[in-house]
Amino acid sequence: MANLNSKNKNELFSKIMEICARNSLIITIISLLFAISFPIVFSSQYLINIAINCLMYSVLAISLNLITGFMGITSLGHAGFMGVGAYTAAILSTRYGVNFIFTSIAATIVASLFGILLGLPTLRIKGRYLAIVTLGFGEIMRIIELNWVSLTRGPMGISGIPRMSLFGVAFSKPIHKYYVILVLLIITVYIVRSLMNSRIGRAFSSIRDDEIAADAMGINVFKYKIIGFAISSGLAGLAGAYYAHYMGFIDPNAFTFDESILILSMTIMGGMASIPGSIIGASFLSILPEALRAVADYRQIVYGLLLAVIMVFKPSGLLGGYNLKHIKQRFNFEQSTKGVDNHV
Amino acid sequence: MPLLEVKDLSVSFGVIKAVKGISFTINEGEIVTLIGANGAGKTTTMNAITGVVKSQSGDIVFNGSSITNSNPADIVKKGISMSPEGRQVFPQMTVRENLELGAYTVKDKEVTKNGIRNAYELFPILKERAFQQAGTLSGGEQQMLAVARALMVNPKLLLLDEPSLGLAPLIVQNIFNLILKIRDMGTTVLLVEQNARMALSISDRGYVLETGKIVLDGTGKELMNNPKVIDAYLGGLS
Amino acid sequence: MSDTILRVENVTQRFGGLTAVNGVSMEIKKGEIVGIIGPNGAGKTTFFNDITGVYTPTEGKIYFKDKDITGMKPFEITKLGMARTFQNIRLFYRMTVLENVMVGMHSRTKSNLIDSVLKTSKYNNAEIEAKKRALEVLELTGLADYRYNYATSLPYGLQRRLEIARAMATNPDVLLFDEPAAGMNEEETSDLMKFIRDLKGYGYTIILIEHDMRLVMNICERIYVLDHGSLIAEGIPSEIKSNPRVIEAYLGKGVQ
Amino acid sequence: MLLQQIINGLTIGSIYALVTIGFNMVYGVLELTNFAHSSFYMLGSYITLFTMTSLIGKISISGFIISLFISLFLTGLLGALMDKIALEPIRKKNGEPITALLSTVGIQTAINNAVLLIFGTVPVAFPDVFNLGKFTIRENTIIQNIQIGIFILATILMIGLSYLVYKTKFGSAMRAISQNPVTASLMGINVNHVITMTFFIGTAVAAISGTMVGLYYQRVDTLMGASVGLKSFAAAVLGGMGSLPGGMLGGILIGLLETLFAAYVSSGYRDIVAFIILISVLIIKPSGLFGKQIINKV
Amino acid sequence: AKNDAPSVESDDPNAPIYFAWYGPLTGDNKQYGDTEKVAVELALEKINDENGGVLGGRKIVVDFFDDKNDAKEAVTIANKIIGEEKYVAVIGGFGSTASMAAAPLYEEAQIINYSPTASHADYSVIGEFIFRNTATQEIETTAYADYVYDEMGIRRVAILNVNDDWGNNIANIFTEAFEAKGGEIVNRESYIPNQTSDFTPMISKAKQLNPEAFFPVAYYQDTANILKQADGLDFKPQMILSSSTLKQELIDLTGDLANGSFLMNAFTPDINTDEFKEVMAEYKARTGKEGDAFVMQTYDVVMQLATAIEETGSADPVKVRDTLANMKDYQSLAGPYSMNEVGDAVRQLQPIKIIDGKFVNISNGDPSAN
Ligand SMILES: Nc1ncnc2c1ncn2[C@@H]1O[C@H](COP(=O)(O)OP(=O)(O)OP(=O)(O)O)[C@@H](O)[C@H]1O
Ligand SMILES: Nc1ncnc2c1ncn2[C@@H]1O[C@H](COP(=O)(O)OP(=O)(O)OP(=O)(O)O)[C@@H](O)[C@H]1O
Ligand SMILES: [Mg+2]
Ligand SMILES: [Mg+2]
Repeated sequence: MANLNSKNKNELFSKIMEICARNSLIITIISLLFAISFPIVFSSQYLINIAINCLMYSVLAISLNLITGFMGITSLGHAGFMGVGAYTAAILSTRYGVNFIFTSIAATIVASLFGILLGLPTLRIKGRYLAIVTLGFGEIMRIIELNWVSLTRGPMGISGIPRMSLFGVAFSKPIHKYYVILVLLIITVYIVRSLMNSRIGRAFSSIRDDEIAADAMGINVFKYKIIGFAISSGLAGLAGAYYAHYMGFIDPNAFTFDESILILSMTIMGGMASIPGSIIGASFLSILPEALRAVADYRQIVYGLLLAVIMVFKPSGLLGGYNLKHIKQRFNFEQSTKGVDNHV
Repeated sequence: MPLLEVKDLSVSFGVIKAVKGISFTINEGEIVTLIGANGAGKTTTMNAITGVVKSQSGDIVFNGSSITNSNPADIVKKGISMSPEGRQVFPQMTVRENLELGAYTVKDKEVTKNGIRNAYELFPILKERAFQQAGTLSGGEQQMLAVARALMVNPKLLLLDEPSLGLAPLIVQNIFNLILKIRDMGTTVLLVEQNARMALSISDRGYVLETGKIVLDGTGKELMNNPKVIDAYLGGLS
Repeated sequence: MSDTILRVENVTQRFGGLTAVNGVSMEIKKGEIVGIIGPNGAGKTTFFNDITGVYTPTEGKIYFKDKDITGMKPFEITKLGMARTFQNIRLFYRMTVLENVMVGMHSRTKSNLIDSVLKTSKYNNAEIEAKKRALEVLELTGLADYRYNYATSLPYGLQRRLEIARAMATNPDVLLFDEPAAGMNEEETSDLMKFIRDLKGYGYTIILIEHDMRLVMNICERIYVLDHGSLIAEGIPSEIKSNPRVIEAYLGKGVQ
Repeated sequence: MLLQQIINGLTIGSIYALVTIGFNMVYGVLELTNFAHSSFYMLGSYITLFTMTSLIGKISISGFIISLFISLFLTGLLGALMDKIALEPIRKKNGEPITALLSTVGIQTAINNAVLLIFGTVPVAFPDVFNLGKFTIRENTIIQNIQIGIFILATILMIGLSYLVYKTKFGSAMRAISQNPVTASLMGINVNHVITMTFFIGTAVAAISGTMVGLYYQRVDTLMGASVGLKSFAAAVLGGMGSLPGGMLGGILIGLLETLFAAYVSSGYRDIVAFIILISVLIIKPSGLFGKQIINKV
Repeated sequence: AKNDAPSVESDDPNAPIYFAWYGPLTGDNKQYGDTEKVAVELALEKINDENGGVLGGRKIVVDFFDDKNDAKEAVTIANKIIGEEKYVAVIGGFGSTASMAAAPLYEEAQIINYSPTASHADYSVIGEFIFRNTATQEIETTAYADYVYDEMGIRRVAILNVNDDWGNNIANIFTEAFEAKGGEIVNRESYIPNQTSDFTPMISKAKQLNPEAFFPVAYYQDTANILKQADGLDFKPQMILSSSTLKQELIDLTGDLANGSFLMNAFTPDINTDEFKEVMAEYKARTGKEGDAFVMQTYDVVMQLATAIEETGSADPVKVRDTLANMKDYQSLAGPYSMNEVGDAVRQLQPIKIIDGKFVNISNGDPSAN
């Protein structure tokens, strides 16, 4: 009976997904309007701050999803790339007075170079073996940040990172910072979406499903893995740059293995290969610790158990397994063939 | 009482209804064949019997007791074994280990030993490859391994899903001879075959599946001479 | 010279102590349909793997369109115009049928990273073109109605067909089919035979491995027979059918 | 000093090996990264200690041994419970393998924080019940007998589990499941039962490891899992996933090299050694030192 | 909602005055947060129940916020605290990463941020509203170097420091000061916090160089490990421990091994003020543990804030800040201290030795030395 029940629920969920897929444009517009008006409607600094975390982690989760969800490479060291970006931005802005616009571009480039550098020798390694290589990368980065004092100030961290500013106007209020990260998120979503709708995206997905077959289809698997890695780590670096300017202080403790796992958790929870999923996953796990303040001492326990429970109820992630594009295509196709049937 | 009775079985995958309320029986000592085009639901039916896929409705009774939606392991222990579609060998294990797993349910080491000896006799190439990882075997070798593995336990009911797939003509003949031989030794066989001509020629009875429904049934001979079957499944020529 | 499209010289493939392919040479002419048969484990698939770059032969040379392709990567060889299907089906299972074929289209379209992000006309044209051609291929292979289904949800027989469609999408000159009729009934095999003949009509060169002798003997112009890695016979179907070594090693007495 | 440093390295290496063994069994055999493993390792250590000091109240060798057995049983049970509650439903619903990983992350967080709440946040002294002492070889080189004990225990566990995995029917069932669970069930293997048992054994071994390490450092604390978790993860991969002797060797190698590195090159960068070796080895041999090349027959 | 909340500048003579506290109440550093929380509560009881509040009867209320010692949470909380617009002062945070990230927000919002523990070198210079109550590393460590060189007569020291801002800074300052006096640092090694349990390579290396003293700049948990492992390696020089190890837990973990170790701290168990004894007794009654510097400093922070409000005659944070910054000879639990120009409470350090499992003030001579 229980079985039947959950099946009904699943069907309901599929229905909802179908409706979402069919109205994806409207939903996108509504979400966008919501995002834009959020800080105006909810003027509380606290809420805006939480929203900023949601958006920032969305960028990170999407960038990780690009390689983990779309290409099938599990990365346990994504915070490492975020750290590279954050340090690039922090060093450039505190020592050379570079503006956020340029530090963020530099952070993106440097982080993607690190991605390429890591990828070149290691991307031939497969599966779980590669996952631990990324873990190792994250740890190595953190330990270098901790020990290379002349560059990073080591455990002292870098403080006094200037605020973001644009054409001389400093973005000091949370609301300003909110709009900056919103723009970055929109850029990220746009880039990843465009990629996935192109031959490059199809190459990524084919690599995830079957490398050998992809190779036989004329796809230079190694090259595309490097491309994927570069873009993913670059976007993480971008988020890192934002983090640095937003927090004003960074030290190696901000880019630990736990942070990598947090980002991965967001990606998995949202659902592999789903951009809206990543946003939902990131927002959910950013809000959850705040929402759980009520249970005080039990906060972390409840948090952990909730992770497990959600996975048990939705084992492919919140939006995993639902490719809105496919659902829409199939729906339109069914409609069109139905139409033909009626005419005949 | 039939050995296996499938009553009004339906299986679906999401919105796709793969099997739509089919009923058939297999009596002890029979060879029964299911034929049908790609996608007719043959594999799905087999998988429902062994519990690998869950049925939406209907009942499957084996040897007097219902096995509907039981755990595959429990079903297998009741005396059903299957050589699945697509070989499904354990790629990182050796040929020998694969065969040993075929006899997982029996405690008696002798049975395993005998089974392996028989398997090597039936398919000498497996003996040559005994310590090779099964994943590196050629397609046909894997197919032989899958069939041999299903035979390790002397099941009451043997399900063979396209056992001749990818086998050289010589070996295909062996396989069909083998099916007759094991039937004579007391095992009941449910066979799915694309090589319908051969399959029907050794079968006592057969069922024709079309898009999830049984559309025809009869003895092997009857079906082989049925013009519809000839047209649709036997390449038009007889 | 130029009507030879593929030349294989003395290819040997060893795995540890096992010689899976042993000094095989062959020459394939443009537009031919050539069959490769032999007992299970004879080395046919391994031979395909050598030609398509999945393995690098232990010894020997392979020339494709007069170019030495020995040791090249599969994707490079595919780009040169050779495509294959796999004996153990290897589809992109989380992609739709249409997308599977569009992946095959990969090296025929050229839009790059920047194009895709900026949605340039180059990108748009490439996408439209890829989709159009993919649909053509699907029509041709009878899979058009399944275009938006996931590849895994197809029954076994149609998955084989999708493998063929995907290979065709790479715009090859030579197609290698590894047991294309496996899992098809006689009726479906007849369709396939017709389809392969049509392909020849479009100018493709086809090399196929098959155990279905009806198919092999009916459509192949020449046949190579492998046994224990070595070539034991070569000739037109009627010669092969009556070759005692082939009967002994492979066909058995049952086939006339 | 070199000899002393080698002994230091072998000791920490054996500790990595000890933790890796149980982890590697689950990780290598079931292909599941169990992030909660190091939590069970810590939990096992706490349970032994508290059983000995509070429940039995007998700080002696016999009290210790009884507590150890209680702990490995309880911890194993909790491991099995985790599988039943947090992982089996995911398998049943055919979730992606990576979601199981997230589930173990959740369990890890929950266990770590529950231990903080229940047992407190302050490290607790673990009585040295064996009091094995130490001896000096060469003028200045000291070996503690418990270090030898840890090494022997790691070896015994490694051999024992290797036997289980490679030589018993249960072991072949485990391996079959990792390669193809559906077909494994067609062989009559009760898949969920075997996996749950595997977790039981794996986490019970974690409890033994944790207890031994607690005994060695004469304390338990909530961070003890974190300090060895990543390294033993690296050790498992270095040795080759699923290869239990490989995992042990990987652990010892990492311990030895990082100790020598800390002693002769730089203590600050010590913790990158494990990963540098790991990455270098994988670049040359992508399946680790003893891992089987995963064949991908085409 | 904002208007309903009692405002900072409320004229209502009975409206409570709000402080916020933030720090780890969950996660790996929970123990410190728990300790501080009890200390805050003890101080509140003193202020509200015994003294009858401040400014003629207004109660002080402290709201507790858990940040898990995580920087992002600390910032989120800071925004929440600031957004409420009712808090006069914020007590916290615990670790450097969290404190450093949150402090600029309080500075900008002009709310007093007084940390009992944050010791990051750059912390109190973040701004005018940022204070701390822990001895500054500079002063403390120079005192160490002086005492070790002058009073103990030690010339050769090996250092093993935790690689965080605190450990690194102390090691640097000590090296500089000790070498300036003519001493020699024979070896200096570091380790990464929270993931190191094996110190044998560094200890063996130090032992090899045969220093007169070994100075592990580490928190008590790691110090306990280091003492044990040093003993296992038969390395028995004079041990110099960091000020933060003055905790009963260290003795519990190491037993006899800590005996003879030297350290310095503003807190010593023999402090003789009544209030000190009272607070420590009450702390012990509630938690079953001996009080330590964390209790003392947190208690002092709350009391000093209350005193500042009382002295200012107003709960306006800007005005209170001025009073606080200029406080001289504030009567703390351990006696008087003054605030320096950047906002650090400058406490007097005492030399301490562990004798028979007790922390003993040896400023009036070392009873164990005969
Ligand atoms: N996992 C699945 N998900 C979705 N649909 C499926 C799945 N498996 C089978 N189907 C669908 O169920 C139907 C029956 O498939 P089945 O594999 O039973 O056919 P079959 O008769 O064995 O075909 P073949 O001869 O090709 O093996 C087909 O329409 C197929 O698309
Ligand atoms: N990677 C490998 N390692 C070891 N042996 C291998 C490997 N690949 C193939 N072989 C062996 O080489 C032989 C040839 O295999 P191949 O797959 O080429 O045979 P085939 O002719 O295609 O047979 P079939 O008709 O059964 O598909 C087989 O005996 C197989 O066991
Ligand atoms: Mg089938
Ligand atoms: Mg083959």
